[in-house]
Amino acid sequence: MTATAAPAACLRPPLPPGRPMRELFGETLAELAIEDPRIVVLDGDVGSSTRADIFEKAHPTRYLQMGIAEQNMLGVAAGMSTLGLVPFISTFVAFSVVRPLDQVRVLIAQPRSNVKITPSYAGLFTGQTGMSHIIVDDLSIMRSLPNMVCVAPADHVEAALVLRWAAGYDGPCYVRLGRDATAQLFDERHRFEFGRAVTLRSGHDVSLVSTGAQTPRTLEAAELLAASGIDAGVLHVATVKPLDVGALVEVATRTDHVITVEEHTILGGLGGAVAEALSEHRPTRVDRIGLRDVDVESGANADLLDIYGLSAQRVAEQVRALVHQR
Amino acid sequence: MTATAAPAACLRPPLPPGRPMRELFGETLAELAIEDPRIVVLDGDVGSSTRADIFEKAHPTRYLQMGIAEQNMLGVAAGMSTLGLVPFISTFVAFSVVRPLDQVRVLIAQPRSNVKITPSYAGLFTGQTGMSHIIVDDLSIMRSLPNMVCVAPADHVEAALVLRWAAGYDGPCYVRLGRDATAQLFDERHRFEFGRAVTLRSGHDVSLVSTGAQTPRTLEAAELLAASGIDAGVLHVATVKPLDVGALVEVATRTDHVITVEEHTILGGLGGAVAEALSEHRPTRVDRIGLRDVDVESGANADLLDIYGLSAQRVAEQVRALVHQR
Amino acid sequence: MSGSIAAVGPPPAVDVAALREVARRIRVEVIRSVNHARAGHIGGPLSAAEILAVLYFQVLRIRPDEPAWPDRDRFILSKGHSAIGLYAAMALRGYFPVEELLTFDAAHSRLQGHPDMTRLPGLDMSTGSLGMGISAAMGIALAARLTGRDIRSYVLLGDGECQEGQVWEAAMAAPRYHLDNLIAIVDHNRLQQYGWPGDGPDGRVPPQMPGELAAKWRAFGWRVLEVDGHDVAALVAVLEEAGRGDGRPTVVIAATTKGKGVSFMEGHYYWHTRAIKPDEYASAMAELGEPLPVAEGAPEGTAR
Amino acid sequence: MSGSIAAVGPPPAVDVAALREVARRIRVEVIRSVNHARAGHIGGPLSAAEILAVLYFQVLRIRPDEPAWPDRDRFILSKGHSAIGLYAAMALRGYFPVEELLTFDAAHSRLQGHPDMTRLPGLDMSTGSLGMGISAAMGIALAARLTGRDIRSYVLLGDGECQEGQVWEAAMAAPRYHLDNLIAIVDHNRLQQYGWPGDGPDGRVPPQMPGELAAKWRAFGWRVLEVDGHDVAALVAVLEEAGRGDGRPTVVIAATTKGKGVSFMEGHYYWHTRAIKPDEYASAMAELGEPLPVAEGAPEGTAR
Ligand SMILES: Cc1ncc(C[n+]2csc(CCOP(=O)(O)OP(=O)(O)O)c2C)c(N)n1
Ligand SMILES: Cc1ncc(C[n+]2csc(CCOP(=O)(O)OP(=O)(O)O)c2C)c(N)n1
Ligand SMILES: [Mg+2]
Ligand SMILES: [Mg+2]
Repeated sequence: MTATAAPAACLRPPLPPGRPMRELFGETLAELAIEDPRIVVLDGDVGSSTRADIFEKAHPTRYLQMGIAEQNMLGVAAGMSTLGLVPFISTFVAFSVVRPLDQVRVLIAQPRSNVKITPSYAGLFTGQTGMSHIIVDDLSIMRSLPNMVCVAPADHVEAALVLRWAAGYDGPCYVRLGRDATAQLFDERHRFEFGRAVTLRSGHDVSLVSTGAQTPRTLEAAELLAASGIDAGVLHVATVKPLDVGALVEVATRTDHVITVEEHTILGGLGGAVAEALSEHRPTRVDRIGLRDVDVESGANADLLDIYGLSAQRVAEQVRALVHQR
Repeated sequence: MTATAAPAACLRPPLPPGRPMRELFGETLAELAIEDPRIVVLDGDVGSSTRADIFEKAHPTRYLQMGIAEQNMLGVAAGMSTLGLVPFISTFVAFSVVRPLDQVRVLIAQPRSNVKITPSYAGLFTGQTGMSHIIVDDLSIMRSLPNMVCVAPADHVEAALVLRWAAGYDGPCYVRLGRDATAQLFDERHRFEFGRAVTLRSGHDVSLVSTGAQTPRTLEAAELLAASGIDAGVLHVATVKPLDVGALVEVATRTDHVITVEEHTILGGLGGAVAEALSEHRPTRVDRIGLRDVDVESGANADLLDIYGLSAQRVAEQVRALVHQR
Repeated sequence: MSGSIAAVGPPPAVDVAALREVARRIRVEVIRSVNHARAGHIGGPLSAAEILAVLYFQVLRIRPDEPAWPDRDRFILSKGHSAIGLYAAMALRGYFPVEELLTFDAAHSRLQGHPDMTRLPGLDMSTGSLGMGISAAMGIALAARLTGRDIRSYVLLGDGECQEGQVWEAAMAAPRYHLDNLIAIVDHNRLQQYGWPGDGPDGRVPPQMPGELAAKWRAFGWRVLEVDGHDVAALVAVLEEAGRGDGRPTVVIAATTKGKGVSFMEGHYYWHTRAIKPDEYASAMAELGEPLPVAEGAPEGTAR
Repeated sequence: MSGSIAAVGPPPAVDVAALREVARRIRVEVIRSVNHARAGHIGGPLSAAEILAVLYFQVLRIRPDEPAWPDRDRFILSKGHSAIGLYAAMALRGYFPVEELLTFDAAHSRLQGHPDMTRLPGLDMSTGSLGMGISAAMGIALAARLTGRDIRSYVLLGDGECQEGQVWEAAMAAPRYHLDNLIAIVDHNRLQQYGWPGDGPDGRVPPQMPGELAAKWRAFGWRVLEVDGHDVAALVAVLEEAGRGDGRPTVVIAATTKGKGVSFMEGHYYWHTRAIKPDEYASAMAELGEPLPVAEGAPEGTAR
């Protein structure tokens, strides 16, 4: 698979405000469940946060409260899947990836159980809850599990498309959703293709490779860079695993300089995956923008983006410095 | 830090049989505890496997059985450390890294609790227990946690040195120990330097970068390669985090081709860390030998090394193919 | 806001009126801080106000001016989402200026959304992921035993939190070591965040029915003491009894009301965490005996 | 070894003698296979022999020739380390040739060290990490309810395994859904792998004292049935009773002896898993009524 050379259909900065991905979680599953009787939602007592409550209203008997017991919840999901049901998990990233990781490994990834791990509260935006709730190594962890695939949609439009895809995909998958509204990147013409990266902007000086809710900010950063004379391409990698190696080699070849940008640690996530792939297939200078292996804290969303260097402004600054360095 | 250009003091193939690292766990802690009253061992009901029973015999009141309840065990360790004790964890990698990962994250890594996560049963050798007990992404996981450092000794000699270092190190650390005897690589003159990679063999055609119990086999592979006219260097990276970037850049510069070899997944572990570092500091062709994101199984140790391509013989074959490819 | 209580410190004998006033002040600071931060949990901190007041002003052997005093009793807020309640109690007790409470949840604040011991002196463990605090508290109690120190280890759990298996791992392990210096308190406020659908208030049912929690802890070998969690005199008595070990760890099950102190918040799951509207803020403060100077409520209100 | 039992399949009525013989054959195959593999657990599989015999030859509604039969009862070995006991029962019941048991633990075998459902048809879940099987079994029971299917979900736990918090998470959640099609069995053999030091046999104490487990499950809202886990007639009776739901999930606490059937293995923690010496192998097989042709024991013995 290779990236569409022609930029994909996406909106151009200034991007309009989007909707919270978590609302699309509740709404999309409620819709899908009308057609698909296999779908159930298991909730770890946070349905009012993940908006599983929207699904509950529509399908009360298929909303299953599991309480504050995530290990059991993931195990119950695995068991249900063996009878042909398709459980979607409703909790935060912290409590679906980290707390029950052994259950995800032994009961879901290894037996290839058809369970959908679809938490919200990904990345830095967790409602000012701080370190205990902010997970920025979920992609590093889930990517290292055999049989697990990882998808991080960029906005609420893509989130809905990814959830539809997940319901049809036969096997375990991890879909990383956000709590708060960020910018809208795609319009209704957007199509999600599993395993396929999309070029949002082609550039010749440097290639920015981005995933999840960071992508809209990365595209905005590219616009800022254009203003200061740097022509930066933007490749959106929604599917972090399996990786679209062809698309990466293509942008690496075009610019000879790749910079990954993610609302995630720079150790083992998108940046790690890109460095691995290019080191093997097309050695290239790869710089990684993201959380630099630091502790995180609570704070307003805008403050966090600024502190950790992930606002469009701060990304542009870092890219500028890296490009001039060379 | 940079690698000693002159090969470090290590034995030369054919390497003599070593001792099981887990025995050194019990013996070394029993010794250290005589001098250091802060040391205690917490056991997850596997002391007869991890050889915490050796420590128990020597210091019965400082051996604390925690039962088959790893989440609680890691939490108890964190609490004990706040009163100045230094708890060492006795269980398998599966049950100290994966099962209690949320506790490791919130109670140990984030508060920088002085707890030593020192499991045995790392890698493929778990006594023919199979998939549920074989963890090959522990380095990917632990490396992505802020404040966590990761050390994988090569043999029983280095394991003892690393455990001594760990007792003195102030903060959380992860030490990856093996169950079964593999070859002995180092003699008593060996010194472990935290954060420092050591050159075991300098070569000019390709640089093999290896860690943990795989390193002796990688060195043996280099000898086999020499026989077939390939001059392969071997760099032993015991400290996977923090990484000795200087040493990596040095070997990359010398050979322009790096091949990582690890008894671990090729996603996000040593190979991932090396690809990240070199992509940033010295773009180089990096191939990764290890578990190729596949399910594992039970079997005799020799069979597993052969199946997953990690015996000296199979590593040599793969390196030969990769070198000739270029 | 007068800092009188913070100033005088803990009364020599039990002064019920003073403890009640501390609990009221805790609630006031909780509402004020959460409203200011426009984020944070409400129902849980309010139900725990008397428990925190009694611990910090009567029971715990602590030195606010020497938070790291080695021989202090330890306290862990296992239900870490009630951090603002703990911060309010600590501020009133003199650990830091009451004014600092307004930095709650903000970037660079020592008062993180969930307790972060690396930032705020006086915190005995970082929490926020439920079910963990009790294990750390057990470790403290065990370490105190091993090192021969007279330290009591207190931990506050939620009743919903008791659904976490880790709580029962600790519950099963602690009696093995006869840790009667370990005292768990369950804030039994009969609500969790969202809960099971059913015919309770707002269509949800309690995490545990009356008596169920006590039966479980007893079956796990703990001494169980039950108390009205809003009666400060009763809390002092039961916690002092709990401090007199009988060879078993003790759990105090405190019957409370989630959202206690603000009529329209009491007993409603949706006040677990929620943005406070300007008018709600005004009436909450009024109910708590701190009517707002018109100046205070408005601007924040309009900012919503 | 005559495959007679496998041939005749389950007797129409309860044939106590036949079930006893199945249990004996399970033990024989366990010892033979573990000795052959030079690896694997022993004590746990031996204590569960009658339980597995009664399940696979009397209680479970299954079709060995159609392992994926959608309406079959499900069985999960939560104490996955006793896999060889399960494999022996399945082989004897006709799921695969008894000879295949000698591939246990070997590379490419369908009979992995711990149950791997992706390899062996008839396994209802992969296990090996303790505490998990009961959650999957609950999911099966819940899914059967939601889809209106008459499927019973059985799960076998160890008494040491009951220290895992996940077991109590499932225990607390299952009664919420009135899953009386969920039947947990605890192999209460009074030993775990290593255990707490104390004044029990070999200086270790049991994971749970008599009565303790029953009290805990009762407090969590389960129907508790107790039985002698080596009495096949009693097991049949209690499991049939368990199958008649009363609105609650049921736990059958089966009093057993770890290592049962081989005198020198009974009640010793160190036979949890251990290499069998040639002479031990010979006497074990003799005690189990299958004295070795001199040929068999020796070579493997010398290979040790
Ligand atoms: C492991 C974990 N799972 C889920 C959450 C999200 N969460 C925060 S508070 C809460 C409800 C807690 O209820 P309870 O323990 O009764 O606390 P209280 O009623 O006192 O607020 C939940 C589910 C969490 N913080 N940690
Ligand atoms: C989560 C987890 N922790 C530890 C182990 C290692 N382990 C395997 S068996 C065992 C003892 C189990 O004791 P019990 O449940 O009583 O089983 P039985 O006595 O029937 O063999 C332990 C600790 C494991 N498999 N999984
Ligand atoms: Mg509550
Ligand atoms: Mg047992």
